[in-house]
Amino acid sequence: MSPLDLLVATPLGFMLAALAFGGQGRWLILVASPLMMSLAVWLVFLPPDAAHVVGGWDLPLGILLRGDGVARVFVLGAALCAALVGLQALYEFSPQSGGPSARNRGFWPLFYLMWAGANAGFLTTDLFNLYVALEMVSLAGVGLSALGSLQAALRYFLFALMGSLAYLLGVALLFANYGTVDITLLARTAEADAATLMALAVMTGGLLVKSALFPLHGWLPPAHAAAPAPASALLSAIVVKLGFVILMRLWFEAFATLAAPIAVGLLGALGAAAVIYGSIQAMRQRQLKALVAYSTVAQVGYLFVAFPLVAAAPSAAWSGMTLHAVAHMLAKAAMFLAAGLMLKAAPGRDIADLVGLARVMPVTVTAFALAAISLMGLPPSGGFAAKFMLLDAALDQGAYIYAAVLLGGGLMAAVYLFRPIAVAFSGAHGRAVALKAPLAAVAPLALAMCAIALGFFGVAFAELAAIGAPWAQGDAIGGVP
Amino acid sequence: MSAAFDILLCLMILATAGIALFVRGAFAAIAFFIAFGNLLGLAWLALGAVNVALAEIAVGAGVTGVALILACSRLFELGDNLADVRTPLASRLGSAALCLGFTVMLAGVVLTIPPGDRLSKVVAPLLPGLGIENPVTGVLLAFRGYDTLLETFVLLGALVAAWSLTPDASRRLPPTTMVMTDPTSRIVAEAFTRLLAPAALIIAAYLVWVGSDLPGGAFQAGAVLAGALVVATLGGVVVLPRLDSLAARIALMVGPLTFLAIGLAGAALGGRFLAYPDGLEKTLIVTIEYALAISIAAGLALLAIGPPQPMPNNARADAR
Amino acid sequence: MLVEGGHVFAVTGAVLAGLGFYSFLVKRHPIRQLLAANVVGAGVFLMLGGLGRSPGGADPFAQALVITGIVIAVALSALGAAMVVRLAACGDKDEAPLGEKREGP
Amino acid sequence: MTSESLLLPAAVAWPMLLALASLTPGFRSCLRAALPLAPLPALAAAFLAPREVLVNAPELLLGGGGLMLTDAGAVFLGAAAGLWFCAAIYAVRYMRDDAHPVSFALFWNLVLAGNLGVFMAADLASFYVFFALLSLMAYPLVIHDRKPASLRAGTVYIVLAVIGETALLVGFMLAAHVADGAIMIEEVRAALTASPTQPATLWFLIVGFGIKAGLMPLHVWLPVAHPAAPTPASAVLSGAIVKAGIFGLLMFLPLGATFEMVGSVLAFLGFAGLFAAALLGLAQTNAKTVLAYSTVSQMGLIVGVIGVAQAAGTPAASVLAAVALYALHHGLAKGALFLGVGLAQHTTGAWRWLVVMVLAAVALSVAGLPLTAGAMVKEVIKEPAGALGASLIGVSSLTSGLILARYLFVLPASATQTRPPLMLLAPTVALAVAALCAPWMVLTWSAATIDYEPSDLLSQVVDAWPLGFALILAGIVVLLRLKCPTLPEGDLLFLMRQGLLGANATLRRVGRFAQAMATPVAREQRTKQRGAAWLNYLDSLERAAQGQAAIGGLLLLVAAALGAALLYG
Repeated sequence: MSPLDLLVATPLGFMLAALAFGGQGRWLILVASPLMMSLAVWLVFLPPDAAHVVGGWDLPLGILLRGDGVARVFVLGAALCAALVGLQALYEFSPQSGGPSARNRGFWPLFYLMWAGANAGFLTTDLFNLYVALEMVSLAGVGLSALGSLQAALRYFLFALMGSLAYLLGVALLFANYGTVDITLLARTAEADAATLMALAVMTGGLLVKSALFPLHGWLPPAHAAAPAPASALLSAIVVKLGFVILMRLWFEAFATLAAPIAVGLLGALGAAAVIYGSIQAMRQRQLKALVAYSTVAQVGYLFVAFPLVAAAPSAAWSGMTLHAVAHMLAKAAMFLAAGLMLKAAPGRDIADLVGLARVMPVTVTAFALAAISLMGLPPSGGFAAKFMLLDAALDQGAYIYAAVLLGGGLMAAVYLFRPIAVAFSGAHGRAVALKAPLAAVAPLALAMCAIALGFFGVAFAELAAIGAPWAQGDAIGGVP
Repeated sequence: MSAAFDILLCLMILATAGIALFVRGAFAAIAFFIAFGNLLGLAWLALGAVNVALAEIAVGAGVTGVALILACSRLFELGDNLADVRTPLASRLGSAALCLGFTVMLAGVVLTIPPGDRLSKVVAPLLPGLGIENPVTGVLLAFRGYDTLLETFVLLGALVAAWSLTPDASRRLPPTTMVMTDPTSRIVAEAFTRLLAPAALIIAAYLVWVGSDLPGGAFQAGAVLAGALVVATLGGVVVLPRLDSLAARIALMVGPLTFLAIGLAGAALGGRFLAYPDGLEKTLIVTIEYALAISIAAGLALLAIGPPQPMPNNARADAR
Repeated sequence: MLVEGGHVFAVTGAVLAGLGFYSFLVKRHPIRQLLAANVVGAGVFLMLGGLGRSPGGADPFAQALVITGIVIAVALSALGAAMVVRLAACGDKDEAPLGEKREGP
Repeated sequence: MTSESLLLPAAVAWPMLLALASLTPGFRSCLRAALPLAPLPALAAAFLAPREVLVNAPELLLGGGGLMLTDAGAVFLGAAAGLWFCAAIYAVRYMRDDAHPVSFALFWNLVLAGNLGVFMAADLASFYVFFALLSLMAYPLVIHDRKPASLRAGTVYIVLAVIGETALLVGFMLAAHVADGAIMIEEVRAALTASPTQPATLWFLIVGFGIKAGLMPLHVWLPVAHPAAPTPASAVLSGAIVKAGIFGLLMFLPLGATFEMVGSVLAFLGFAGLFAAALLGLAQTNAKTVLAYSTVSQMGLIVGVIGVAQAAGTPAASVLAAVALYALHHGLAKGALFLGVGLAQHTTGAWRWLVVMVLAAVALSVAGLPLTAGAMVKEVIKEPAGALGASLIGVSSLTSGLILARYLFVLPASATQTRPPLMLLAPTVALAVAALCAPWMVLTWSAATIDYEPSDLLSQVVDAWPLGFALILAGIVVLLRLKCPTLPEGDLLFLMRQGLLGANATLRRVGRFAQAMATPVAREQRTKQRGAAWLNYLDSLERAAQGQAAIGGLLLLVAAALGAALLYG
């Protein structure tokens, strides 16, 4: 028994159990959350070289599961998010919540499916296995966003379908070319021939759709804005990150030798454009959830701004990039949950409707504000520590444009995130009505506190994320085709 | 000779695909899509991949085709005539240029890769250990059993997602209210079903059984069963159970559950997750395949039929 | 040389993928787009099969990947079709739209 | 590591613990009562903790840093802790009927932790984190009463605070870069001193700290935010928190090296602020606003001195000690004066006269009355200020005297209560006494670094002519019942707003004129469209990104671009 298997098998078991128990299946989360958390912690404390092939079938036939640093931090982050979002959903999707019962029941199996898929994706090194994991997560994501708006879910579905097909096309080319789809084997044999380059290009295109990088982000704002709060939280926290992790594995491990600086620079430029574009759109939104959704578009941009920095000098930027991803995971999940609660209490969905909310639900607004601090990259928070590391790397390399984007993005985030907070604190006579569920604010607050606390453990995090990192094996990344 | 056949087949595939993609009428498009699927099946036969041919014809063309046809007829009933909005010429030209470039590049890249069988030399020596002879089954259920396990959950998840779209009011209904209304065709379907159903059951059982040694297996068997179920439902012979009924739940879950349990048992007995204990490989694989076939049949049938539809107002009045 | 291997089928697969992409771009109805996506998928699979062909038969590994892919494709297509139908039936209205006031437990 | 050195982490950890505790429901009843406990470990640390000993926890933050108490830091720490302690006692009574006790206690303790931490941080990361904690968590204190005016003040505050944080972050990153990745403050300062090619770094640092210290023209938040907060919070904002900015400048500016440009600009801005702020403050009617302007003025003095020292390359040691002493006196005195505003609200009759006497004594000290602590610290700080600076400081007694007279004049009155509550009176008087005595005590302790030779009484009295002049002026104003002109709070801010409104109106007028000249309807529509054109463009961009064509087309385009880049890169 190893957490590498159990982290996938356990949520799948819970999915079956949730289906079997029907209406009462929602209580399973009370068992699943602590169980999955302990599995994730177990994974973190495995010996550094933890890896094995499923069923004992060796490569290139079998599938290698590997608990490297990236897998560890992302699995842990996803476990924190999913466990707390699940607890919140226990309230959100209860029969008393008044939603249709099909919706209330449909949530749980899809939730566990997404969890299993995300873990499977973080842990595997097999590109085809990643395709299946990607489909699990996308399917669950579409199903969850359909609980809010069908129109948005259908658009997301078509985007995801095209993204998957592009990725699959790349996998097919790679298999035909190399006879293997394992990242560790490809890293050894990859050559810069036409098939490989085309495979990398189309796979990256497909995965950029999944990770919602500008200009391929079109599915994200409507789907996030309409979905129920726990679903939006999962979409922003987990779905988007899986695409990103696969891209990390492709560009910095499997094809590290092919990653030409200009191509990595293109990704960085798209990231910078995403930061600016997402921030501007977020500033223009009138609805709270739309604002938070565009903030995800901007924050995803940071992850790709880090790409050229990692390619040039991995050790510092690597921890900044992973830390940013995990901090965003936690903070954005907290923010969506808090926003969901705030909108339930507010008379409408606009930011202007939040007047006086801080009086009615101080804890929820505090959770929102704490999450905002991390997203703005203000200290002491995970977002800050990540920005600090990235900025350090950018200045080190003389990449002043990226440094300016990092800082400017933080300032713009402060502008658009401050708006709802200021409105919530203003006005004594808002029309908000307190929710009769005092415990509902626990999950967003806990997530936001985790995002803040992450800032205090920057060094420990960096050490964890560097376990088995491709650049730690002595080879420099990129630059030399 | 065979080369000429290949080329002819490929041209036909391209032609049917072109018609399916660009013909004006939606039903015609789907009809050609099914034809396209069958031709693809032939292509797979020509490639020597009988397993895929079976899967393509049964699942790719059959089940997808049924699902799309049903969707189209429901859309027609709802007043959506699937009219095609013409995209502006500029946008079409741009798209054409983009896709042409993409096709040329892809074809060029494909020609740089020498065709060849890369892994059967690796697979073959491992098969005797499993006690089965069909290498594809070996890959699906042993070497890449993890993929297959996850994939069965994708199927289940798609079903759950589709059903959670159902409004509560129609949740109490069986999966479809669409039964052939024309009496003659209904009698034909009924009679056809009574003949077909037992045959399908036998074929399915056989396909699973031979699947370990000859082409066949759980997916193909499941698809055949699903086809029989769909026809029977449309003929009004069988009423599919509701998703929350016990029978449906057992049928859907038995496959994934068996697979997962055997996988975990392998890990618990000291081996690896999804490792089969020595000597029991074939028994376990066949067990999993039968369980999977049931679940796949139920899942594909329910997916193809689609979730229960909210009845239009006049239909509801008729029902009273 | 071109014909001996599976190149014919692989190139056919590539053309299918291109055709499917084009149809996806110019067709506006989601059912037609689903159809197009299925053709792209079939093209990718055919490419995989064609490039896995050898005189002795087809690569079992590639066959297994294709079978897995076909089943995933059918699951997604059926879900997509169900969504389109539901959207046409009920518009974009859920029974409990977001923002509707609900009392917590 | 001795047990005394554990006082340093305890000094910041304890308020944070109390902040956490204020969130637990069972603790609510004794929330306010626990406020005075928070700064006690810091007070003990200021006296007992060993100097120049690093206490670190390598796992936290970026590792390698920690906490360390320097001599100057100890003076700042002691002053801040004392002020926070008195203000907390005051708050126990003053905030008795407060509507949000939890939020007050929570953010009070967090800001306290940040404020104390700044004075002890030994590395860049912890300094930055404490500084940000201080800046950002003070926002809820500013808007505590949730009145529209406070919310506006809070917005100004948070905008400038975030800009300051960003500037500081860039400054720190660049500084660490100059220091080859070292993050200990001492090494960074040494590196900045050694490399005269890094003025950009200094400018970022100056903007970051200048905003906090109320350096003109970055001071606009201060006259609106300090009065908006509840009185005890105003006291610590003006007395202790502003000092964090000064302390930052002291820690990071490469004093001892000669940066003429940077130093001259700082000196000019500082001394200009010294006079301009005092004059602006004269036109205010709210006692707390008057005090806030006085703070800007006094901080201008300190920054001016630092600037002169920077320009002249005066060694750090003498500047540090003198500025620390001045800041100590100002912090305690300003705290007493702020608390006095709330006290005066509760007092009439003879008690009021007593209170006003005490406050007047403190005010005179701040203005530099001979023989008081204020005169002594001014004398000490003239040393590094150079000749011109010294005479400016001397003259500034005039404006300081006037603005504090204005303060005493606009002190609010109460109609109901005659006897002040002890819990309000005691901390105010204690602070006043501390302001008058503590600088002398510190002077005796730090005799090694400060050589203060009191000149004879006569020359002191003669030197104090500006103060006398100020008193005479104030007397004339009172006797003739002249009225000061009044100005809105937040001078520049107000001007900016007015300017924008004016510009807008003018533009509109110009536009209307142009429309009248041209054919009316079509032109009007076109200007409207053009005005919103880029917004429309953004909308259509987003529609395109969400549209059907984007689904496949953009994907292919991005993939093609990537492919080309990979091929030719």
